[in-house]
Amino acid sequence: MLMGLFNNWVVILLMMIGLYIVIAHGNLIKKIIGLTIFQTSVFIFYISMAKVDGGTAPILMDKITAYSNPLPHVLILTAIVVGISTTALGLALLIRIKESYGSIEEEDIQKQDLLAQSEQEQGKHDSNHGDKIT
Amino acid sequence: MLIAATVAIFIAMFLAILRGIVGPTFYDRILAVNMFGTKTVLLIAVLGFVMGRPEFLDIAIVYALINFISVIAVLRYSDSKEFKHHDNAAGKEL
Amino acid sequence: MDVLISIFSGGFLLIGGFLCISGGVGIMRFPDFYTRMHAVGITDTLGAALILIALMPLSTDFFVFAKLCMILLLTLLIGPTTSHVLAKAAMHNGLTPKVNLDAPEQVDDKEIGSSNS
Amino acid sequence: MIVAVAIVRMKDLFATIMLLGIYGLLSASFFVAMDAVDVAFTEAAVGAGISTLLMLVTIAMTGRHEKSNRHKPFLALFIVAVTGGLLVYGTLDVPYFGSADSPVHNHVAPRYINDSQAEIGVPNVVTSVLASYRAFDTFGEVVVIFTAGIGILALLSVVRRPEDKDEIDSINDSMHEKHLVIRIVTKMLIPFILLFALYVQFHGDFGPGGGFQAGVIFASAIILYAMLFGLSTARKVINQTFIQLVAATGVLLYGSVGIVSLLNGEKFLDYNALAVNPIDGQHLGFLIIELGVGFTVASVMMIIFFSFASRNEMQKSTGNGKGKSKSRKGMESKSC
Repeated sequence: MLMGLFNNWVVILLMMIGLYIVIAHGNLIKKIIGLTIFQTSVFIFYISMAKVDGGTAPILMDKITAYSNPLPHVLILTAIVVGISTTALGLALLIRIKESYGSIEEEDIQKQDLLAQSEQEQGKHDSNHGDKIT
Repeated sequence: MLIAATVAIFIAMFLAILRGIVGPTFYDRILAVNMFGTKTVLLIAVLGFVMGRPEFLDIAIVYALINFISVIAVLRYSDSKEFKHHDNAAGKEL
Repeated sequence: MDVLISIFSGGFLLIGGFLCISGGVGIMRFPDFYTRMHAVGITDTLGAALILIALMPLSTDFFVFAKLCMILLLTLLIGPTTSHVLAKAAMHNGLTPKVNLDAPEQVDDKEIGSSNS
Repeated sequence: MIVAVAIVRMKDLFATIMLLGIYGLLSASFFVAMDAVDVAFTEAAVGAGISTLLMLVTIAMTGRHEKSNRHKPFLALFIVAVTGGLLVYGTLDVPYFGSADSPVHNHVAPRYINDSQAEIGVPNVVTSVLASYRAFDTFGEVVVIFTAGIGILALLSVVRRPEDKDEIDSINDSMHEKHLVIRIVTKMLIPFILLFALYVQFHGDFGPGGGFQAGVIFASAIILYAMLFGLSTARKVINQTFIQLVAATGVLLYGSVGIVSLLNGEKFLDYNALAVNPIDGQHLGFLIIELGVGFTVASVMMIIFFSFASRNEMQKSTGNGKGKSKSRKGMESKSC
C-alpha cells in the first residue's frame, strides 16, 4: 500500500539533501552541487510519474499496447540540457568571483565586501571632515 | 540466468560505490567511477534483454564512450601540483 | 539448438556474473591502490566480455548483434587503456605501492620499495 | 539504491565530484529502468560526462579544499525537516506509482500515443512530441541554451596576447608527450564517436536519440581531442568564430522553419506546409529542426568547454611565467 508512494519519498529525500547543502554550506561550488542534486530530484519525480505498470519505452512497435507517458520525458529531456548550460553559467560566474575576490567561501566574500564598504565610508567621512576644517 | 547476472552486477555496483565513498586516495575514486561505468554498460545491456527491448544498446554504447572520456578528463585536470602533494600525503597515511 | 544456445549463454552469464562479484570483492578487500586496480582491471574486462558474448546468441536482430559486437570491441579497447593510464598517472604522481615489510621472502621488494620512497 | 548514494553525499569537496559522476550514472540507469530511454541517453552524456568535467575544470582553478565551518546547521536542518514533512504530507494525495489511471496519463498523452503514428509517421513518440507537438517549447529551450553560451563567452572569454601563446604551447607539449598509448587509442576512437553522433542525430526518429543527444556526443568527441592534443591544436581544427557562427546558425535554422511555414499560410512551426504531403512535410521539418538543435547544442557545449579550459590555461601560464605574472595580475585586477 505505502510502497506506492515510496518513489515520492525518495524524491523528497534527495530534494531536501540538495536544499540542505544549498542553505548550510558556505562553499559556492558545494552550493552548485546542491542545486544539481535538487534539479535531479525533480527529474526523477517527473520520470517516475510517467511510468505505467506493464508499459515499455514509448517507441511505437507492433504487438505492444501499453507505453509509458512520453510527455514528461520530453520535458525532462530538454530540461537536462538547459540545466547543464545554466550550471555552466553558474560555474563561470564562480570563476570570476574567485578571480576578483580570491576566495569562493561565502563568508570571506562578505567580509571583504564589508571591509570595502567601511573603507569607502571612512574615506567619505575623512573628506567631509577635511571640508569642514577648511 | 539473465536475472542472476543482473543481481551479480548490482552487487558489484554496490561494492564500487562503497569504494568510491571510502576510497582513501583520489585514484581509488577514479577507479571506482570507472568500474561503476563498466558495470552500468553491462547492466543496461542485460536489462534491455530482460525487458525484451534490445534497442537500449545505443545507450550502452554512449556510456562506454562517456566513461572513457570522463576518466581522461579527470586525469587531465588533476595534474596540478596541489593534487600531487595531497595524494602523496594520503598515500603515506595508508 | 535452442537448448544449446541457452546453455551456452547461461553458462557465460554465470561466469561473467561471478567475475563481476569477485571484482567487486577485490575492490573492497585489497590493501592498496595497485592491487585493487589489478583486481578490477582484469575482472572488469573479462566479465564484461563474457556477458556481452553471452548476450550475442540471444539477439534476434542483426542490428542488435552488430551493436553488441561494437560494445564488445569498445570495452576491450577502453578497459585496458584506462587502467594503464590510471596506473601511470598514479605512479607519476608518486603514489608508491604498499610493500609487506615483514615477509622474509620479499627482500628485493623491500629494497625497491625503500628506494622508491 | 538511490538513497544509499544520496545520504553520503555531503563529505569533502573533491570526493563529491567523483560521487557526482557516479550519481549521474546511477540516475541515468534509473531512467532506463523507468522506460525513459531518451532521457537516459541525455543524462548519460550530460550528467556523467560534461557536468563532471566542468566541475573539475572549475575546481582546478579555484582549489579543492572547503572550509569546514558551516553557519547555522541546525536552523538549516530545521527548515529542511519542516519543508520535507510538508512535502511528505502532500504526497499522501498523489496517485500511486505506476497506476495507469492517474490524471497525468489521461490528458494529452493518449492522443500522442495513439495518433502520432498517423499524423506524423515517426515511431519514437518522444521525438515527435519534442519536435512537432511542442516545437515552440523546444525552440524556447534552444534559445535558452544559446543565451547561456553567449553569457559564458561574455564572462570568460580570454584576450590572447602573442607572448602567451608560446607558454601555452609549451604546456601542451609537456602534457601530451607522456600519454602515448592513450593518444593512439583516442585517435582510433574519435572517428567512431563522430560517426555515432551522426547516427544518433538521424536515427532519432526510430530509436532513442535526436538533436540534443547527438549534439552532446559530438561535442564530447571534440572535447576529448582538445584535452589530449592541446587547445591550440583543437582550435586549428575548429576555430572559435566558426563555432559561434554554427551556434547562431542552428537557432536561425530552427526559427526559419517556423517562418517558412508562416509564409506558406500555416501556423508557426507547422510542418504540414513544407511539402505537398503532410507526412513528408513533417519528416522534412523534423530533419531540419533536429539539425538546428544539434548544431546549437554541440557548438554551445564546445564554447563552454573552450572558454573554461582556456581560462584555466591562462591562469596556469600566469602562474608559470613568474616575471610577467605580476604585471599581468595587476592588469587582471584592474579589469575586474
